[in-house]
Formats: sequence, structure tokens, C-alpha cells
Amino acid sequence: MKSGIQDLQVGYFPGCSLQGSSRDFAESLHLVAKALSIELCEVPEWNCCGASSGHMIDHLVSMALPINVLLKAQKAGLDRVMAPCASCYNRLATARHEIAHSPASKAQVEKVLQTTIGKLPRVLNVLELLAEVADRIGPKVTKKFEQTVACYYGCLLVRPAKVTGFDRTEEPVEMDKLVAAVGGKTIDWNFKTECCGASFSVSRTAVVGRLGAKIMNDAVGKKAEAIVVACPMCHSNLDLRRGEINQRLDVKTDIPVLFITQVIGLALGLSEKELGLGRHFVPVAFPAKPVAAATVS
Amino acid sequence: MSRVGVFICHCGENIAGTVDVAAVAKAALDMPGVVHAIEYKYMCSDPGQTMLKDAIRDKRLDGVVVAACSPRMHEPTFRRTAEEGGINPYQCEMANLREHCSWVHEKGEPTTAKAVDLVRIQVEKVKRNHPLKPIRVPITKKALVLGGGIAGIQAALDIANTGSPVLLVEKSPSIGGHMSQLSETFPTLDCSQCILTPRMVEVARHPLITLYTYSELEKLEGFIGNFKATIRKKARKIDEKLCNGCGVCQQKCPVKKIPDQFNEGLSNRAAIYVPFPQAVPNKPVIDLENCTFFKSGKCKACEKLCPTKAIRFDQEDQIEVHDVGAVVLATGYKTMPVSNFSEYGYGKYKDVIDGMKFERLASASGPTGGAIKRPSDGKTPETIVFIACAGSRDRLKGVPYCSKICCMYTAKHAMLYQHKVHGGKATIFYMDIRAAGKNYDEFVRRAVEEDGVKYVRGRVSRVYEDGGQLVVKGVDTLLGAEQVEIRADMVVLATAVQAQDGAEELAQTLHVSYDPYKFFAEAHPKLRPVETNTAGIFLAGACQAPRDIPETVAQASGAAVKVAGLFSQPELTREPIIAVVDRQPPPVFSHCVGCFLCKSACPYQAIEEEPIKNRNGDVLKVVAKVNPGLCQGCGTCVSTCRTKAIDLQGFSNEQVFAELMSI
Amino acid sequence: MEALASKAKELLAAGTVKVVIGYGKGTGESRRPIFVHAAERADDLVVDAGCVQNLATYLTKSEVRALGRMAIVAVPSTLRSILQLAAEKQLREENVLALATIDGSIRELATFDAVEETIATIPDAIGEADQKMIDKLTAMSVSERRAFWAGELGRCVKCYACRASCPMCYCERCTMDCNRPQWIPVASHAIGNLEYHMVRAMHLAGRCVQCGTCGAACPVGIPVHLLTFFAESTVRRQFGQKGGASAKLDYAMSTFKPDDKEEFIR
Amino acid sequence: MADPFEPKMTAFVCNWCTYAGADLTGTSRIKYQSNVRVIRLPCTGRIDFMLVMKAFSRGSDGVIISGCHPNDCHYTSGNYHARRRWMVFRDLMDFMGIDLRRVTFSWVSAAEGAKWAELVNEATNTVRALGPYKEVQQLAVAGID
Repeated sequence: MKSGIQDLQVGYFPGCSLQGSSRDFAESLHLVAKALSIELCEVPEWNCCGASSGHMIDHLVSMALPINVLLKAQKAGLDRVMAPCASCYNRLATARHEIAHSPASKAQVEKVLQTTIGKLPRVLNVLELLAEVADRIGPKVTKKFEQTVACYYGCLLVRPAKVTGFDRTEEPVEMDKLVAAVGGKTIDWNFKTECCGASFSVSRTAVVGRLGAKIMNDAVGKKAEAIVVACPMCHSNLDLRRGEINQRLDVKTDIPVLFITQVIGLALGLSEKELGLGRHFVPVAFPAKPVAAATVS
Repeated sequence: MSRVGVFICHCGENIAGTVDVAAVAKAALDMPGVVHAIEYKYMCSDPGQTMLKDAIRDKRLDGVVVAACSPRMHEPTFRRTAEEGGINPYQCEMANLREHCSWVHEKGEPTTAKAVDLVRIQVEKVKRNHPLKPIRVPITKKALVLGGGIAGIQAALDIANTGSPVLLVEKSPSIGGHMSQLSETFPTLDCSQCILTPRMVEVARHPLITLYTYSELEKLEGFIGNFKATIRKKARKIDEKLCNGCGVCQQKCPVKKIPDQFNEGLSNRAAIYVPFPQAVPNKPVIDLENCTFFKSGKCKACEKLCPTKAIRFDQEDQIEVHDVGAVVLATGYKTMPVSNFSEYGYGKYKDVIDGMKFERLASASGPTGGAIKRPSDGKTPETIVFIACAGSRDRLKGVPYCSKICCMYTAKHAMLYQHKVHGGKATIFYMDIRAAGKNYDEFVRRAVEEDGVKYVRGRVSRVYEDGGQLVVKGVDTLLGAEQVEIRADMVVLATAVQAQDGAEELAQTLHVSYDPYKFFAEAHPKLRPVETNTAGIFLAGACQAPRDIPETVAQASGAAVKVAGLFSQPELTREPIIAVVDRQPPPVFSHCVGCFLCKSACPYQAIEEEPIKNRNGDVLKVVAKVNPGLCQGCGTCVSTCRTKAIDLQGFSNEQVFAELMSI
Repeated sequence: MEALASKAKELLAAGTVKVVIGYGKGTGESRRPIFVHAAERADDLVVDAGCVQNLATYLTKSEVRALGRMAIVAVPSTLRSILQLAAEKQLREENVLALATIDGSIRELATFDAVEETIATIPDAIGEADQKMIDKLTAMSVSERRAFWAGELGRCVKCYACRASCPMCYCERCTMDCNRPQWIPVASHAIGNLEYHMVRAMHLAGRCVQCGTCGAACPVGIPVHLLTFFAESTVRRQFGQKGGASAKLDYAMSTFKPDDKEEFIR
Repeated sequence: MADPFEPKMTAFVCNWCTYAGADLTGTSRIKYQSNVRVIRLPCTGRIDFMLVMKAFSRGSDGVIISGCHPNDCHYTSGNYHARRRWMVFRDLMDFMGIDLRRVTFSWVSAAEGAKWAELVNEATNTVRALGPYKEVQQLAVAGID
């Protein structure tokens, strides 16, 4: 096949967000995946990952649901499952970890699912997957993403370390590397992994406002022209709830919030519309600077 | 026909709880050669040992198997008992029913079956034991102390005061160690240097102590009582005899901007320098990386200006070899490096410092003369935050253990701060307060009650800068688990105590064992805390585990007594576990054919050539001979010998073979 | 052949040596060891393709030694044996004189250095047939190899001819004769035979001069020499040391390098 | 209905590292399978290759040999000599048809209590899967002793 890069196949668990609030994440993800010749194999008949309400209410449910997803993936012959939503990722990974380390929970879950659990597929987050194909990105960049951005990881991608085992818990860098790979600059700031309020996005917007304000304040204070995220909740909290946030700031902020997939998409020269940039509440616009559109001859 | 007695220990429930000891005793009675087998709650107890002694007498036993804990634990105990009972101590063997059986297997028939096997193995062995006599070797009554911190200083003085000479080796240019950097010491708040420097001077003056500063141990050969230590004296590039420590050289040295290690980089020093004013010896050393002459071949300012003409640019390292009888390891600790704390901005923000830096700030001899000024701009911090357990008890940081000293020195730091900065606000984030020790908890209470230090029970997630000020983000787990944010002028991390760099290599040079964190391992956690598993090598201070000053000093004195005890004997008796070459009546003389392939296999050059002569003195045959003074009993020669002419006492071919055949 | 005879005459007549160990006519084409004490018997000595046995075995026999200084007709492997025996302090320079038969000519080698120089020039690869056989065996599966050796060693009658013919098996008391403990059952049965040949190979690893005399000596034709060849080959491959190269001891099994391979150790 | 096969495992260990490590396994109460019988020697240098062969002919189904890591040897170099001996002996055993999966070589230090437990379990499981070592045991009974 062209460019000699083998097609990379990986299991794909969309979860609810990517079909609802964060359709733009899904759209950009699929476009970028295609461009980087990654085949996303959706887990057949997937169910809820057991996040938010699930693990607030009942531990067993919050275990059984994600394990059921992984079992289906395994049945479909997938050895790895990528969950773009940080919350889905965290649920799947946590459940997998607990099954692996507590025979008791394993037995319990096996009982309710009426099956025996063998070797479950590995769980990846979107950054892990992209980092894996980082070397494919560089050569495909047609339009350098020449912005200075704040990479915001939130809490669920890197914590708890023993479950995720991904990147540096306190000082993650994978997203920064990806941004750099498409020509962007990243700021050294302090709220990389702070909480954004997650699912309070809907229920307790005041909390989101308070937490978000801190995040935006630091990012803008350190001259970020955009915030880059890899989590639907981070995105909606900082984008959808910008009003709430700005109420708590003396200096109102208007910098856009992009998914890492959208950033890469832009650099690969994909259409802003198809990347779903139009769906944002805070319009995606950058301070005017000579954006040299690379002429491909 | 041997008469073996088997004594099975319950070790309370430790063994009896898992192994059916009665069944083991019964099975033992059926083993050929066993004439007596009993079980008892605690064999190592006095009544237990008496039982053993009586049995030896009454049942006329000639061999004893004690089935109890690991021989590494109680073999000496029971061998002594056997001797008191009237048989040769080496007619006693131990079957390890605890560490190797009851503690590692589930209760049940297979476990008991294994216990029986373990007993049988030892029965078969002991039947083939021969009475052995301990080996006598001379002792070199001179001690080597590695490390010139308070541990090494104390040990050296205590040993020297018993009348034995000591070599004190310190890798840096002066003795004193970490303690010389401390400001004041808990729980009494007396000035560290005030109590330490007299000791340092005493060491320098002591007629029996030879000081090797700026020196390192290269090699240690030999064994207890008879070590050979190779010491490298690094070249100071000055003639210590001529130098009078006037200090002109450091004043005149053109290179002045080198971060001063003693002040933890809070001040600068010259390229030729004495680490600190009270240094012992008070002689400078030239830092080759930074000296202009060694970099560019020009300068020599110090040489020109030295009033006593003591500078020696051509001075070389010197190697010295010394015979010593005992070694005390006192190489101390280090604290966790900067790179491990990105979340606290340690190394990123000037005003986030570690405990040792704070000691220098608070020290009257420090760069600020004891005034608490923050590194960035020299302002006095009005609010200061201390973070205890920075790295300690944190698996992610690879340090699951408690660093032990931080609770106390952090309380001390906060207290000193409150004393020096009136109206200042000090907050301490902590997990637990571990203030076990004489007057320790009282000390912490004082910090809280009298000096108004604020203790917040919770972890800090992040320290970041906001508008030029540090913000400490943490949680208070006691008051409604609230998130707390403190805007601080300075942050002090109580960084974890870790094993000294190069500890592992040193342990390997000395053949002492070490734990997963590279702290040197004591021979027994409770009963032999200052000994290592290598006879004649002892431990003092934080090289074994995190320790505070009182503990370190106590342990150093303990180690010193062990050394003194060793030196108090006229000669050394060593385990007779050594190789011997067989001797036969003429005309064979020995099964050894004198090929001497064993010679190069011996790690101790213990194998010598012995010519066997007839009356007229002409050589009939040359055979191998083991020097019992040198042989350490590894047995490598035994398995190299084709004719089986060499055998190892205590682990003879016959014994091992019988053990194997009994399984 | 005349050259050898005259050299032997000269040596014996002059009393330089008391005995010449060499080859004489055996039944048919075979050649057998002979011990020439007097110049007039020197013509019994034979040199031809039939002279293959490694006579070095006799250099350590007390009966022969008792005669006085020995000259020995030496094929390359004999020269190697001399060096190895010297390294193991079993032979002194003044006790032996080698008459090396190299491509027809006779070379008198009075010193170990001379022997070393000579041997250095001669390739010491094992015979093609033997190498083929070893390759064939190593290509087999473990169980096939076990079957092969079970079959071969099953025929062993423990006559110890292999031991007796080996110049390196000079021990006065062999492990086999050691009975406290009785490491290896005396009787010739399956396990004992396996253990015996294993021990023999191990004891020769790093010392074997690869003359193959042990194999040739076996009355029932077991290729026992393949075992010692194989063990020796491991030593050469892994440690780059070998038996019979020098009169100075360099025994692979009692020396080591800290970075020796250890991929098989967990 | 015969009992399920339980392998007979024999371990030759050095006193200073592996034996001490096994003691640590005990003091840390880490459980492992009880098939193994340990024979304690001062040093791996003392482990005669013949012991391994004898263990098999005596009826062991598997053998474990363990000592100090390189550099850690209490006797400085006993383990280095042992390592060479093992290297040659392994090749020879293989050449003579001994199943090397039944022989486990390892370094277990005095601090590696957990490793000892793992080692024993893994070796025991491997051998259990292989079944009794009939091939050699039959040879032994075929004999006269």
C-alpha cells in the first residue's frame, strides 16, 4: 500500500460522548485515523462503560459493564481496544486491572456475566494510540499548526498510575510531543492534570465554573492561544461552560479548546468543517499571523 | 552404629500450627540410627536446651538434629548446647522447618511430609558428621572505618579509646558529613556544629586514629581479623605538611563562581577551597574540573601567592595497602534528587528547596548567617510551607519506606522559622506525625502549641507559580476533606532519605548483602543489628536504614564495641568449615595426583604445594595442601577435583551424597 | 623409517634416553606400542599411516618412568598430550624427548617450547567423520539423542579401556573407584554407564587433546570419544581456551571471566 | 484412580544468597509449592555437577540450582566458576539426551524472597506438565542397586 506503512488495526470503543456531546471528537478522530492508515474496528454491540452514574451507584455494575465490553472485543478477536473518551478509558482500564489483581472480584463478575474471563484485550487511550504512530504524522503535515497551546490532560488519562501505567502521572508529556510533531508550541503550565469538574458539566455547573476558571486563568496567563484536550468532559467543561468560567474571571477568555485529533487534522490539511470545528461554542479562531499554507507541488 | 536424637520445635504456633509435629517425631523414630525423638514448644528456650543436653547424656547420643528455624538463625545456639551436653558441637545439625516449610506452605499432609523429609536429610547428614575443632587464626588489631560523618567519627573514637588503632577513610576533603551542615538539632535545639566540631578535632588529634580524607576504599581482600584494604588517596594538589591553612589561596583564586556543595549551592566557592571553616583537616583541595590551570595550563595564582609554597600541581593519587582486622561501614545516606519532584516544581522554582538547603539557611555559619531568606530574591518569606513525606512512603517514587527523620526535622524547621521570622506563618502538610523518641513528641507539641506551627493532615498535589508567587495546592483530610490552597513565599520539601550513591558497588566490593533499596543488610533485624552477614564487617548509621543522630551515635558505639570485642581476643577461632586434602598411608600418601587444577580455582590462594619426601629427603610426590588460615570453605576446589582427593569439612562428599540419597 | 631407527639408536647408544616409546608391527596392518630399551632393537620401530594411537598414555605410567628418560614417537595429538601433562605438573622437561613424526620426517623436540612451536603450526580440527557424526547428533531431538546413547552405552561393559588409553586419565584413584561415597555404581548397568561417560567427558572438558584413542580402544565400538570431543568443543566455543595448547596451565574450568555468557540463568 | 502426579524437586542452593533468600520468603510468609527439597551448600562453587545427575537417577523429576548474582558471591568468585561448569555440563546433558527443561539455573539474592517463591513455582509447574522423568528413572531401576 502507499507510503509503505502497514495498516494498523485496533479495537474502538466510542462510548456515549462521542455519539452525543462530542461528535466533533469522533469526526476528527476518524478522519485522522484514516489519514494515518489506522483501522478503527468498533466493538460489536458495545454497552455503557459504567462511568459517572454507574460507578457512583454500584461497584459491581461499574465492573461488570466495562468487562462485558472487553469480553465482546475479545470475542471479536481484538487484542487492544482504544477508548477516546478519557472516562471510558479509565473505567475499562480500572475494571481490567481489578479483575487481574483480585480473584474475588473476578469470580463476582464472572458470576453476574455467567462466563469465565480469559485474557482481556489491552485498553488504550487516544494519546497512546497516536504516540504509537507519531512517526507517521510528521511526513504527512501539509500545514504546520503554528500556535502556542496549553496541553490539558485532566485527571482520567494518567490516574491512577498503577492502572493507566501511561506517561508521567504528575507531569505528562505525550500530548505536548504530538503538538510539537505538527509544528505547535506548548506552554509550561501548572494545571495540566487538575480536575475540570468532569461530569458536573451538567449537574453542578458552578463547580465547573470555579475549577475551569483556574485552568483558563493559568493557561491564558502563560500566553496560550488555545487549549488542547483529549477528553470529552474536559472539552465541554472548558468550551460549553466558558460563560460560567468567564463570570469568575476579571479578564474574560476567548481562546478555543481543541481536541488533539482536531489539531493534528488541521496540520494534515483536513477541512475545518469535517473536523467539526464548527461545533464548538468558543469559535476556533487564532490571532492573525502569517499562516504559510504549505504549497504542495 | 550412630545414636541420633531428633528435637522438633513447635516454635509456638509458627511450626506446630502448620506441621503435624507429633507425626514428624513419630516418623523420625523410624529412621535408621535415630534412637530418640521428641517435640517441644520452644527448643531454644532454657528448658528446651536443657532437654537436649539431658537427652545427649541419658540416651548417649552421638548426633543431634534440631528441627526448628533456619540454621542461619539458631545453629550457633544449638551447637553450643550440644557441646554443653557433651558432644562435639559439629555433631549437631538443624532442619529448617520454619522458614523453609511451615511459613511457606499451607497446613496439610504434604507439608508434614516435607518436614519429615527435611528431618531425614539432616539425620542422614549428621550420621556422617565428624567432630571438628574450630580453627585458630591471628587478628590484626587495627580497624578500618569507612565514612567520616558522625557515625564514622563516633565509631572511630570509641574503637581508638579502647586502645586499637583506626584508619578513618572519608571520600570528601573534610570529615563531618551531613551533621556538619545542620543548623540546630532536635529535640534540644543545640547547634549541630557546636557539638560536632569538638569531636572532629578529637579525631584529628587522637594518636591512634589515622585520617584519610579525600580518599576512597578501592579493594578489600581477606577475611575477619585479616583483611587487606587498598585505599586511594586522591591528590589534593597541595602538600599537607607545608600547608598551614591560612586561606590566602582561596581568597586569591580567580575562579570564584562555583556552587558551594557544603552550602547546597546557596553560595559560591573558589576552585581551590576548604569545604567549610571548621573543616578537619583545615587544608584546601584543588577542584580539577574548575581550576583554570588544569583547564588551560595558565594561572597558578595560588602557587605564586602561597606563603608556604605548598601547592603541588604535579601531585598524583597515592595507593596505600593496610592490614586491618575489622571494618565499620558508616557511609551514610543521600536525599532524593530534584528530578523526582516535577509536580512540586522542585528545581524549576528557586524558592522550592529541600530540607538540607533550609538547614544551611537556618545555620549561623550558613550563607545568610542564619537569617531565613528565600533564594530567589533574598526576601524573608512571610508564609512558608513544609511538605513532609516528599517521596517517602510513595511507591510511585520507588520509596515505600518511611524516611524516619523528616517528621522531626520538619517540626524543627518550622520552629526555627517561627523563632527567626516573627509573625511568619508556617504550615506543614503531613501524612502522620512519627515522633517516637525521648522528648520527641513533646518537641512536636511545642512547635504546635508554643510556636503556632499549623499542621495540615493531607498531601500536596502540586506547587505552582501564579503571578510570581508559589501556590501550594493540597487537601486537608481532617477538616471536611477540603481542598486547600496556600500562597507561599517559600516551600520546603522533606525529601526522602535514600542509600548513598555507589552503595551497591561498595557492598559488592565488601561482599556484604544489601536490601532492595541498596541499604546495607544487618545480620539479623533484631538480634544482630550492627553486624553484617560477612564476619568482621559492621554497620553504623544511615547506610543501614534512615536514622537520626542519637540512633546513629548509639549504633556507632555498638559497632565499636563489636570491634573491640573482636580485638579483645588473643586470636580468632573460625568455623572449621574448610577444605582438606586427604592423606593416606604410604606408598599412596594421598589420592591427590598433584595436577593443581584446584589451585587456580581457589578464590583465596589457599592451596599450596606440599612435597612428600622419604627419609633421605628426596621428593616422592608433590600434593596439594590447604592453608586453613586462608581457606574460607567455599568448596569450589572440591567440585573441581577429579580424584575427589579434596573434601570440605561440614559439607563433605559423603554428607551431601547421603542427604541427596535420603530424599 | 630409517631416520627414526638411526635417531633411536643414537639416543639409546649415547644414553641420552633409556627407552624409546614407539610403534611396532602388530597383527596384520595394525601397529602396537613397543618399548625399545637397546639400540640393537631400534629397527623394530615402525612409522607409517597405521601409527595413530596416542602413546602419551605411557608417559605417566610408573613402570615406564622407572626406566629413566623417555623418548617418545609422537603424532600431533601426542605432542599436545605432552604439553597438557606438563601443564598439569605430570611431566618434567628433562624426563621426556619427543620424536615428532610430521609428514614423514622426524623432528627431535627436546623442550616444551619446541613442542609448543611445532604444534602451533599444525591444525587441530577433529576428523571429518567424527564432526559429521556430532553434527548429526546435535541435529536430532533430545529424545532421539537419548535413545541413541541409551543404545550405545547399553553395550558398555565398563572395561575402562577408554580410561586406560587416555593420556589425561592418569589419576591414581579415579572417581569411579571412589566408594565413600559410591558416586557411581560399579556394576555395568544403564544408569551407571550413563553417569560414568558423563563424568569422563566432564573431566576431560578443557583438557582433551582430541586424539580419539579412547574411542579406538573401545572393544565394543562405542564412539565414546564423541562425548569428550563435544565437551571440549563447548569449552573452545564458549571460553576460547583448549587442552594441549601450552605447557603453562590455562584450564578453562578453573578460570573465569566476569562476563561469561549466562543467558540460561534466570 | 491414581493420585495426580506431584513432581519431586531437588534444589541445590548456596548458603549466603539463595538459602538466605528462601529464609526471607519464609519471614515474609510468601507461599509456594511444597514439592521442593533444599540441599544447602556453602557456595554454588561447591555444587558438584555429579550431584545433578545423581538427583535424577535418585528419582528427582526436576532440579533447581541457585546461588548469588555475579559480583555478590560471598566467596568472591565461586559463582563464576560454577557458571562455567554449568555451561559445559548443560551442553553435555543436552548432547546425551537429558531434558534441560527439568534443570533450572538461577541467581536468587538474600533480598529476593519473592523471586525464590516464583522460581520454585514456575520450575515445579514446568516439571509437573512434563510428567515424571521416566526416561532416566527407568535406567536407574534397570540397574542392580
